[in-house]
Amino acid sequence: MNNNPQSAIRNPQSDLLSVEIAGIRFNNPVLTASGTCGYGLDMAELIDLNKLGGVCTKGLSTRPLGGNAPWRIVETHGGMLNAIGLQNIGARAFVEEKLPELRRYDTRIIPNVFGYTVEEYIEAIEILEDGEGIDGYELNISCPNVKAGGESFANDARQAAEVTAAVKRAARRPVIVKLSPNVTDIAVIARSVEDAGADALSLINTAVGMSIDINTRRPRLANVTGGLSGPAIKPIAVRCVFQAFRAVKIPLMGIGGIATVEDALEFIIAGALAIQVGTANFYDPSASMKIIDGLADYCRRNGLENIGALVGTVELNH
Amino acid sequence: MNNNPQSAIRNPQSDLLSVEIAGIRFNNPVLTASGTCGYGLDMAELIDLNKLGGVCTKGLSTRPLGGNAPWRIVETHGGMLNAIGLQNIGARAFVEEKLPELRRYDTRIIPNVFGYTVEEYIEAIEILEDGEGIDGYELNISCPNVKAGGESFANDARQAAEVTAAVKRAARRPVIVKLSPNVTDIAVIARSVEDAGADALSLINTAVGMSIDINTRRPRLANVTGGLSGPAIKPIAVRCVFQAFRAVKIPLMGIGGIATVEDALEFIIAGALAIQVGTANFYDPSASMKIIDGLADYCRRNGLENIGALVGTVELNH
Amino acid sequence: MPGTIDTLATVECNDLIESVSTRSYGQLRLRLDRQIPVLPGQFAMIKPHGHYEPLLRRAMAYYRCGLGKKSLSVDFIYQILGRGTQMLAKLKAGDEVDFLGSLGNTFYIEAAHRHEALLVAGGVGSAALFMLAEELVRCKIPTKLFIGGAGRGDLCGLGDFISLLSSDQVISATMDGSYGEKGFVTVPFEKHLQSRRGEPMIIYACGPDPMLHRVSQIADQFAVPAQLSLESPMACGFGICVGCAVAVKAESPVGFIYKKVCTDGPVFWSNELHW
Amino acid sequence: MPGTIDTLATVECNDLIESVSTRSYGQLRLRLDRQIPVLPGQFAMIKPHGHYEPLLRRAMAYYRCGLGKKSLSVDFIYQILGRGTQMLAKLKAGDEVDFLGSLGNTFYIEAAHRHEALLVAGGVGSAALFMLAEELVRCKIPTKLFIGGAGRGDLCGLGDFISLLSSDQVISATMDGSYGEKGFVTVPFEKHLQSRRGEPMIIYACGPDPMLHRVSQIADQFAVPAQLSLESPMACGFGICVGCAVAVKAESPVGFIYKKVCTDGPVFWSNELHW
Ligand SMILES: Cc1cc2nc3c(=O)[nH]c(=O)nc-3n(C[C@H](O)[C@H](O)[C@H](O)COP(=O)(O)OP(=O)(O)OC[C@H]3O[C@@H](n4cnc5c(N)ncnc54)[C@H](O)[C@@H]3O)c2cc1C
Ligand SMILES: Cc1cc2nc3c(=O)[nH]c(=O)nc-3n(C[C@H](O)[C@H](O)[C@H](O)COP(=O)(O)OP(=O)(O)OC[C@H]3O[C@@H](n4cnc5c(N)ncnc54)[C@H](O)[C@@H]3O)c2cc1C
Ligand SMILES: Cc1cc2nc3c(=O)[nH]c(=O)nc-3n(C[C@H](O)[C@H](O)[C@H](O)COP(=O)(O)O)c2cc1C
Ligand SMILES: Cc1cc2nc3c(=O)[nH]c(=O)nc-3n(C[C@H](O)[C@H](O)[C@H](O)COP(=O)(O)O)c2cc1C
Ligand code: FES
Ligand code: FES
Repeated sequence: MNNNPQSAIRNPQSDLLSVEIAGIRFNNPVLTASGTCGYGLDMAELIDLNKLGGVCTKGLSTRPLGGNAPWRIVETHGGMLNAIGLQNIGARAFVEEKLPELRRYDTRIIPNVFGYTVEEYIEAIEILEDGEGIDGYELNISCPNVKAGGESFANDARQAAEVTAAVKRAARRPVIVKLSPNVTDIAVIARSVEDAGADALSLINTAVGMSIDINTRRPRLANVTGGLSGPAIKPIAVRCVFQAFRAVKIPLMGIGGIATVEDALEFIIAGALAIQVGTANFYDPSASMKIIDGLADYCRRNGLENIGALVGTVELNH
Repeated sequence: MNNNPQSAIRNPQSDLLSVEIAGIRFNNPVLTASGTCGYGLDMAELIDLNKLGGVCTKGLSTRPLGGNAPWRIVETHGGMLNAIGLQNIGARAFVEEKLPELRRYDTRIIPNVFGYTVEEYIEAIEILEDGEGIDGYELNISCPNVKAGGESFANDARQAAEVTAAVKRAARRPVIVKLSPNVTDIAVIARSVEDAGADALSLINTAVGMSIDINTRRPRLANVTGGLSGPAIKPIAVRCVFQAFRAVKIPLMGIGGIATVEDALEFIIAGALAIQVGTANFYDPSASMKIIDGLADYCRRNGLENIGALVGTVELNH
Repeated sequence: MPGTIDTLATVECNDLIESVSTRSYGQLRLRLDRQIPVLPGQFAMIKPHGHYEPLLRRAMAYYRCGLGKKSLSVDFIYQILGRGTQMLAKLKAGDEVDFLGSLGNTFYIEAAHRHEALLVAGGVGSAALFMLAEELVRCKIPTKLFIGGAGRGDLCGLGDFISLLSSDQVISATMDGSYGEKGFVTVPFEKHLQSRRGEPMIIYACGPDPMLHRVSQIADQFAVPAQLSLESPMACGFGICVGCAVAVKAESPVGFIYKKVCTDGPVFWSNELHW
Repeated sequence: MPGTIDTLATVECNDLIESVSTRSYGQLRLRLDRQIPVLPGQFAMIKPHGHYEPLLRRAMAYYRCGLGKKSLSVDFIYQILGRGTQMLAKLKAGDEVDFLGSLGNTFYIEAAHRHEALLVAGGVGSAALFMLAEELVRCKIPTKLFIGGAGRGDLCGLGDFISLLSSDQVISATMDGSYGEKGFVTVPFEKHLQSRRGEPMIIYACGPDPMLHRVSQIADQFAVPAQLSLESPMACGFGICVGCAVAVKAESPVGFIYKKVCTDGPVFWSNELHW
């Protein structure tokens, strides 16, 4: 595997696979999802970062965070629960320590950003604005809004819009807002965030779940509840992408249980212009590479000039 | 297996396992979930109905319903999507054709009831009130409320309360209200339904999902979206039971991906006084029988006089 | 379904069928330590024991069965497609399999007396017809098989059918022309009906939906009764999920009602079906 | 982790260890057709290839390794507990395994020069210490093993350790008294430290958390340095999920920070850890 950033050759598949989202040009529509690839560099030994469409970093906050006590993860049937607690090195350290190395690769860099107040989001964005080589931001709005009673920003259309609008005012770069599936109607949240100026949406974040150790009668996660990810949630994620595609005009990134090219195609047909590989990175580190090759094959076999032609082509009339 | 209803011998495990919910005495806390055991009788060849705590029937409506076009089911990782479309023989036919046979078994009979308006719920209940041997009702409120714009009763605290209160006025027998996980805050709905007079809650119904055939680019389900069930949703269901247990005082029935005694114990520790076996009936028809034996073993091994002592005993302080 | 059991069966052998086809097939023999009725057209729901994924058992038509002293062996032919059949392909002799059977109704063989029986098989659908063919031969009913597939390697069970019926009673067709006539099996089948027009015949068919649809049209056209063995996605196989719905003509506002392929079928009269 | 590869390995053998214990163990040998560094204390993430469930690979400490011409064989000892190890137990010679390795750091062996090395193993934790013992012997460092378990059958690798170290350097303890001393292995271990108080010693331990905690206290008490090999639930094993956190003393408002067992460990100095 060619891991030398300098020798990055422009990917010959990029005409078939290149997509533009929120003004960002991706060599291909396959990214690694936030929290499942560290700061990108951590995957460089196992995959060719130059081949990857983009990297969404682990969620970054203004200041470094220590994260939750262990246990932080539990495997479940077809998925896993995590309660990492948003441990991260902080936006400043990312810019100073990780970015210079990461930007030597030919891949788009999308820091994932979060805060517990609107101000914290803005502060983190402001730090990142200094970073060279960043292509856009992904806002993780699934955090409790501590000022508004601790309910998640993502669960309330008004709060989701508020943080989106504030970040849009502060950010030079495109802003992708990441939605949570833990809501009664994802279309309502999607529209509200679009109206507030989001350049694109990514969905879905994890579904809230819980696991109890029947021997100790304690929650398996120190944090009690955690986020469910992996193939188990794929049908929920496909449905969310499908509903959001019908609700908004801005482009979508599909996330949730994607592990194979077939999974990726399903999301694209449902309405996603790009996809992110999350939990699959853990059990099949080269999943993203295989998906990229598979998508190019698919385009060739089906005579598509660009994968974009497939987006949202699900046919409903039987 | 002894399938002769007449020869039903009182289960020696019933002191360990008998539970009372909403005034209904169950020989044990294991029921088969609505839509996953037909009208109960359909399982009689494979399991001993006399041993089962209770049977929740396929959802019954005032008039018979034909259901959705095929395909109606799709397997997913760790689960399945269904869009049966609430096909059923109607409340009247249930009372006349199924109930006389079913009530010969020593098991509690809980018809699951639904409608597209509050009036339809009432009408179905009124028909069932004539049926002898019915122990209580389970209200499936995950149906679109056609009068109120087609949003599901279960997704709105006010509408969920309205249908609950109306049915409570109409029904002589106890009413268990079945909640949907497709909401932002299940505690809010649970409290609202409790306040409206529900005798117990059962949760969860399926999570809305979708699957697309990438070859035809059509949804695999004729109905486009469907309900996700099976082990994949277990962590979501455990979380919902845990949250509802903290929100209300009425007893809970836990449902969602239960296939083994360990699963059942997890729900009981989270707060469920009874559990329902759903999708597992399809791939392991004797799952409910094994769970009943396993729960009795557990009580004996741990010196519990009754399984009720375990309900909601999850310990949170680490 | 009286007599249905849920038990563990043991793999006696599981051979991947060497073929020139781009598709892959396997033939699986299971041993049950009990004897249960096994009728032509019936099926079982099977899954490798102790595996967590895929969750659901797969419906497989009985291909053949053999009685031991106190045991029973049943054969299946499966096409390796998705997760379920990939897992079946990994089974080795001695492995255990979750077995639920026998399920479903059976072909109506009485109707074939004093008729010529025409069997139409597409792809792995032939698996559901072999026991039927054996029974027809036993009843001394003249029997012809029309068997089609993508290529030579997709004519499942061809050798067994030829041994049973003799080669002049087996008419083959392949899409690539690698064996028999080139094209759809329904073409030689239709020609045969044409040439025997008016003689007493009965049709039994199993295969992909489009083939069954065409068989049904031809049967209509020549006014020959036809029994079709259907497939449909199944979660349970024994009547409790109502997932396997098929539209059957009935007096109802829409002109049909849904029946269950697993318990009302899998065998239906073609003129019952609301296509 | 430079040199980490994600590849398919082939099962050479997989033997369920016959034992009198109520627990079950297996010993698995995988063949890789490449050679990679394999250091004492390191581990690999493995999973039967082509199986959909469980999803995540399982971390397994290298027990032993052998170099072929161009190949490498690695042995693991696993205790059959949940879904992952149940699946490992089904592997047969010739099956393929997803293999990600080598992962993690290694024991600091240099520190043992001119010391007596005391190895403390609990249950299947002994698997992580055998290559270390081999290396210590190679470096001619006097090495003693304290090995404990529920019963005789839970002293994993006992025979191999005895052959390597000689039986008088292996001190056993079992909870049921079926072999060696009755009780916790930390009791004879503590006695030994007491009797050699002041002499240069170093401790290497692997086992269940309570055992490691006790070893750590004893090491503190006698001011002997100790390296502990930790376990923690792992999703990835190579540093990207941050699931495997362990609290390590540091200047921070809470007095510790979280490090990753998979890449910062699995071997830690006991006095680094914030228990
Ligand atoms: C009565 C009956 C008898 C059958 N007999 C045979 C047989 O003898 N040999 C054989 O190879 N196959 C047979 N099948 C089909 C078989 O049950 C599986 O559907 C098929 O093998 C695909 O399963 P899979 O696990 O490989 O694919 P997957 O893609 O993993 O299947 C996913 C799910 O969809 C269902 N499914 C997928 N395609 C179909 C389809 N076309 N029709 C119905 N369900 C589908 C599967 O059962 C499963 O639940 C029969 C089906 C029925 C209903
Ligand atoms: C560095 C390292 C080396 C290891 N070496 C060995 C070894 O040589 N032999 C051996 O038998 N086991 C070893 N383990 C433990 C092994 O990885 C599994 O955790 C254990 O076998 C249980 O897995 P299971 O599939 O049987 O159980 P399951 O119940 O199916 O496991 C469920 C999940 O929890 C995790 N898990 C469960 N219990 C533990 C635990 N006590 N500690 C950490 N994670 C847990 C599993 O990895 C899995 O993700 C090691 C673990 C680590 C971190
Ligand atoms: C261990 C772990 C950590 C995660 N951390 C973050 C995070 O920091 N920010 C974020 O927006 N999403 C985070 N996610 C969510 C993923 O980015 C993704 O949305 C989710 O896991 C669903 O995709 P998957 O099923 O492919 O994993 C995390 C997920 C996992 C499993
Ligand atoms: C095929 C199928 C049909 C169902 N029909 C109904 C129904 O009619 N009424 C209802 O309240 N729930 C229905 N359910 C939901 C189940 O009762 C149960 O709440 C859900 O499947 C989650 O449990 P499980 O994961 O154990 O299946 C149905 C589920 C399935 C899979
Ligand atoms: S497969 Fe379940 S009813 Fe037919
Ligand atoms: S196991 Fe994933 S970071 Fe350690």
